[in-house]
Amino acid sequence: MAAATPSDILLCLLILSLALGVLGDANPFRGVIIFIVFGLVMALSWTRLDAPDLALAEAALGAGVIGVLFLVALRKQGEKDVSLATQRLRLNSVTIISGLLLIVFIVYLGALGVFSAWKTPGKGLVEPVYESLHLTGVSNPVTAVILNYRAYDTFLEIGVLYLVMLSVFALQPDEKAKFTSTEQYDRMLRSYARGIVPFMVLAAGYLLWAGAFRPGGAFQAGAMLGGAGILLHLSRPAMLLDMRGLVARLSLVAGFFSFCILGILAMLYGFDFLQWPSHLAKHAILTVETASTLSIGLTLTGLYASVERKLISPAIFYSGEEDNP
Amino acid sequence: MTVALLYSITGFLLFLMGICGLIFRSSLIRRALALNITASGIFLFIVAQAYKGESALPDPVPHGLVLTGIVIGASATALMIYLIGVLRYVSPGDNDSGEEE
Amino acid sequence: MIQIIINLVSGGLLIVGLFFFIAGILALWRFPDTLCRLHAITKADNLGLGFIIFAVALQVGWSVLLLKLIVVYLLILYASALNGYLIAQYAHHQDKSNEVK
Amino acid sequence: MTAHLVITVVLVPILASIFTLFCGDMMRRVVCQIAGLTVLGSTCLIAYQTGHSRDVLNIVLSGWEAPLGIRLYLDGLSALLLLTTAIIAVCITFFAEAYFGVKARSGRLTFFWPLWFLVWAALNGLFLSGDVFNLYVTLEIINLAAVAMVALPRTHESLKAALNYLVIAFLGSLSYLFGVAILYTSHGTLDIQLLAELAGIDGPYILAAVLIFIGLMIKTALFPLHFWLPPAHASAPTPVSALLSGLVVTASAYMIIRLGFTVFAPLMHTPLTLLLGVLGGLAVLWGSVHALIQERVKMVVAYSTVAQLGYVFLALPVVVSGSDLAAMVWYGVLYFVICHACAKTAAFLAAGTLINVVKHDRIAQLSGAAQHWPMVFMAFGMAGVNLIGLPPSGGFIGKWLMLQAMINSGQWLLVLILIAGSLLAAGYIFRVLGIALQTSEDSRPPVPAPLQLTLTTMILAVLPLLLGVFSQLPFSLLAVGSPFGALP
Repeated sequence: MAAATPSDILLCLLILSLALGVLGDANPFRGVIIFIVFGLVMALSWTRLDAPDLALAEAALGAGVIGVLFLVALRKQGEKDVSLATQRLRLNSVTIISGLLLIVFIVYLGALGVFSAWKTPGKGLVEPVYESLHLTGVSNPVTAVILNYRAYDTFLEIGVLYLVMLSVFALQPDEKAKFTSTEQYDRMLRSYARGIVPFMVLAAGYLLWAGAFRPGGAFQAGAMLGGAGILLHLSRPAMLLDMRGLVARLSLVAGFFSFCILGILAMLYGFDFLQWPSHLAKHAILTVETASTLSIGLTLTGLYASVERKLISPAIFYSGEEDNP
Repeated sequence: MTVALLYSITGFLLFLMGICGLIFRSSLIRRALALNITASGIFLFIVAQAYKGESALPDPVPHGLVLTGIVIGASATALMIYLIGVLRYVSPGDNDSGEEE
Repeated sequence: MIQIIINLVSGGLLIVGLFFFIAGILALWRFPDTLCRLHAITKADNLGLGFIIFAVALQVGWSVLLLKLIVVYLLILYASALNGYLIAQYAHHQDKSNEVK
Repeated sequence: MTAHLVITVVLVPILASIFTLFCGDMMRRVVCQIAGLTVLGSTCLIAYQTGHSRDVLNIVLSGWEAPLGIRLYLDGLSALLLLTTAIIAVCITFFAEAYFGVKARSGRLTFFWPLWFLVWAALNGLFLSGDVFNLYVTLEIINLAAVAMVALPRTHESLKAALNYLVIAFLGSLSYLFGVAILYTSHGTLDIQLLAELAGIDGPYILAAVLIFIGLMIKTALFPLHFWLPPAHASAPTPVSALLSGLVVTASAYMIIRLGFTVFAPLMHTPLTLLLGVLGGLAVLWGSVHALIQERVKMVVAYSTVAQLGYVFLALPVVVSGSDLAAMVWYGVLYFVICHACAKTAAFLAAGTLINVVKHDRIAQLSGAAQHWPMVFMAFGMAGVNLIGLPPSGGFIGKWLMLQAMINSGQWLLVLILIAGSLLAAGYIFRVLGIALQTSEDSRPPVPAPLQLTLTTMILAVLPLLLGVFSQLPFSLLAVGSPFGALP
């Protein structure tokens, strides 16, 4: 086993202190900024631990989209909401005490567990994964795991994203979002978006394609597409369709539905559910990945648009109602 | 100390820090952040255990699990942020039956 | 022989790039208000990054990777120009609304 | 063929969820009915085949065998739970149709249907899953959807309850996930059956068990971690409350029993179960006492859930005493959980029907209500009979088995708690009924309760009584693939 180098120790200390910053900083706005940095440093440590797929996903999704959502959530915190932000959830003393006891318990067992787990490293599934890799239709083992060996999990996971969008629909007020005038939105930003969005879509396509043989895949590409969508929304909100419209809805379920259809097809031809015969595996995986990328990208854009509702970003720069956080 | 052990311990500490943050911080946004830190700790632990050294290939199954975990965690966080947003627009009113309208 | 020269030159460029970065960070840390900080960091960072990309490009030689590096640099210049503009707009607006108060 | 049927049970609700997103109102109702009846039919067939062939079934997914791929696992327990879920879910579907009425024909409430079918699919997936990580994913779908549904009324209270629920459910999932990760690290597999073979007591194993059980305890709202449940269950719209108290908690109780008697079977024979038993006992008493002092029917029923779930843990210390008693506990707890699911759904639906006609559910103002809506209170009473654990009901059989096991192992304290819990349950049920049965002077012509509401409530209320009378069939189904063989 490789011994840890000073740079490893430094990275771990950095991660821990950033986490402390996120949780401890008195100013929630700064907490969120540190959280984004924390996500990026986490991505660095994924790379260090030979998990570049995760690094991409974390940077794009964990730090990127979720970070932006956090920022928007804070930005929406106006005068009257300050009280709400510090409002206690119903946590009685019993819970807190039991929580503390729990931590003590976990620390005790954790010390035991981590150390003995380290003494007897598990066998893992490295060998079987690589042995059958040539049958999976892709050469990136992580893609093989999530879209072939354990495709059922990923199918349900796409279901989770679909579910979040459904929840947002179910809680949105019925009237359609109104956009007063496009003049409010920054022209610079718009021309920037015009230039950069094609690049982002191109990069998403590349990530999707590359997922078969190197780090990348549907989730990373979807997050990139989501970023492009958010940028479009920022620069020209009127352009964005109402996500509840037919076309948007169709695209939202595309990933989930394509899994269903291919799974049923596989069963009709006498295979197991979600089994890809090895000569068709590449095409099947590419199909569900493309559909999922579209769905993920649109879901993320939709989430952003619904969290941001009413306050469309650059406009607030000039509105004067917002306080500096 | 091996790389795997170092990062496992870091992951474990993150997990504990997240839990503490959850207990001692009451603001909703802060709770969401704390949950994310907790999740990151667990993911770091898993990936560290999958790491098999400089020359060996890492175990891709845990990577797949963590990828799933990241996406699910992000979904839950997004839902939470959205609910916080909705909560801001709805002021407390007496609604005895707890039913719609 | 040529390799040694290339290594030396790219090493020197790296150091110069790092110098500009550090200068930018110092400015971010020490300067009094948003506009000053912005002024310093946009210039210093882009320049520093340019030197570092140049250093890496020397190592890479004529290949597709070089093209990618150039595209990366151009995209970053494009993005940072806009980011600087947006932040400046925001800061300017804040100043104005503070004066009104 | 059964393999296809089993997949159908997961896929049809998912497809229904997607279709209801696109359908107009008429079409949606057709889709709901077709999907509901298809799943009900398939689960009946599955239960019949399982009971008939007396074989457990492993269904390979994606063509990869266990350590690499995911397997579905179908035994008598899964089959029975699928069937129960299907019956309850069909009733809730019809109830919700009438309950939401015109409000759900357009606007945001139409999105209730896709959410609802997704939960149903995830529930079926959870009962079938043979993989600890897959359990996590299905559980997560159930919880996130449940959170969204709790928030559905969009009132301040419901949103706060939903956020509370989300935080706690998220934390529970994370704890569970950590446990799963440790299990994978030390055994290199996620398959429940393989893990059960490999399990041996050591440090990581205990840590994994603690984390997984803490996660599941949070989700089943065991005593000190129960505070999120009553507000969430009571502030949701009634069909959602019924779904939460009837099915969602059943799912996590199922996971505790499933994992407890397979992967963590070695630990179940250690005194660690005593701790769970104590917490369970406290939950029974605490929940019952709180149910007794609530002012709203839905809150009574919600606190009753806390109490009733306590029984799941209460009986566990008996497992230490030997295999025969463990078998009794296993059968008793499962039968209890299944009957509770039906009865609790019925109780919530009765409360919902009441809200639908009276527009409130404050107990103090219900005086005389029973003479206007006798069917509703009859259903509530029948559900109550099961919650108390009185003889003709299935709840009685479950409690009786637990009680026998406790007496045989000489755990008199547990016996006392069980009896006290039952008496308290009688207290809170009869308190509601007592006030409702008073004769009132109010002679206003009452609004009749809609037939569809009363009927579905009635069906679910009768079901636990039937389970009590015809217990032979479900018990023989449960015996298929049971860790203890047939009931001694």
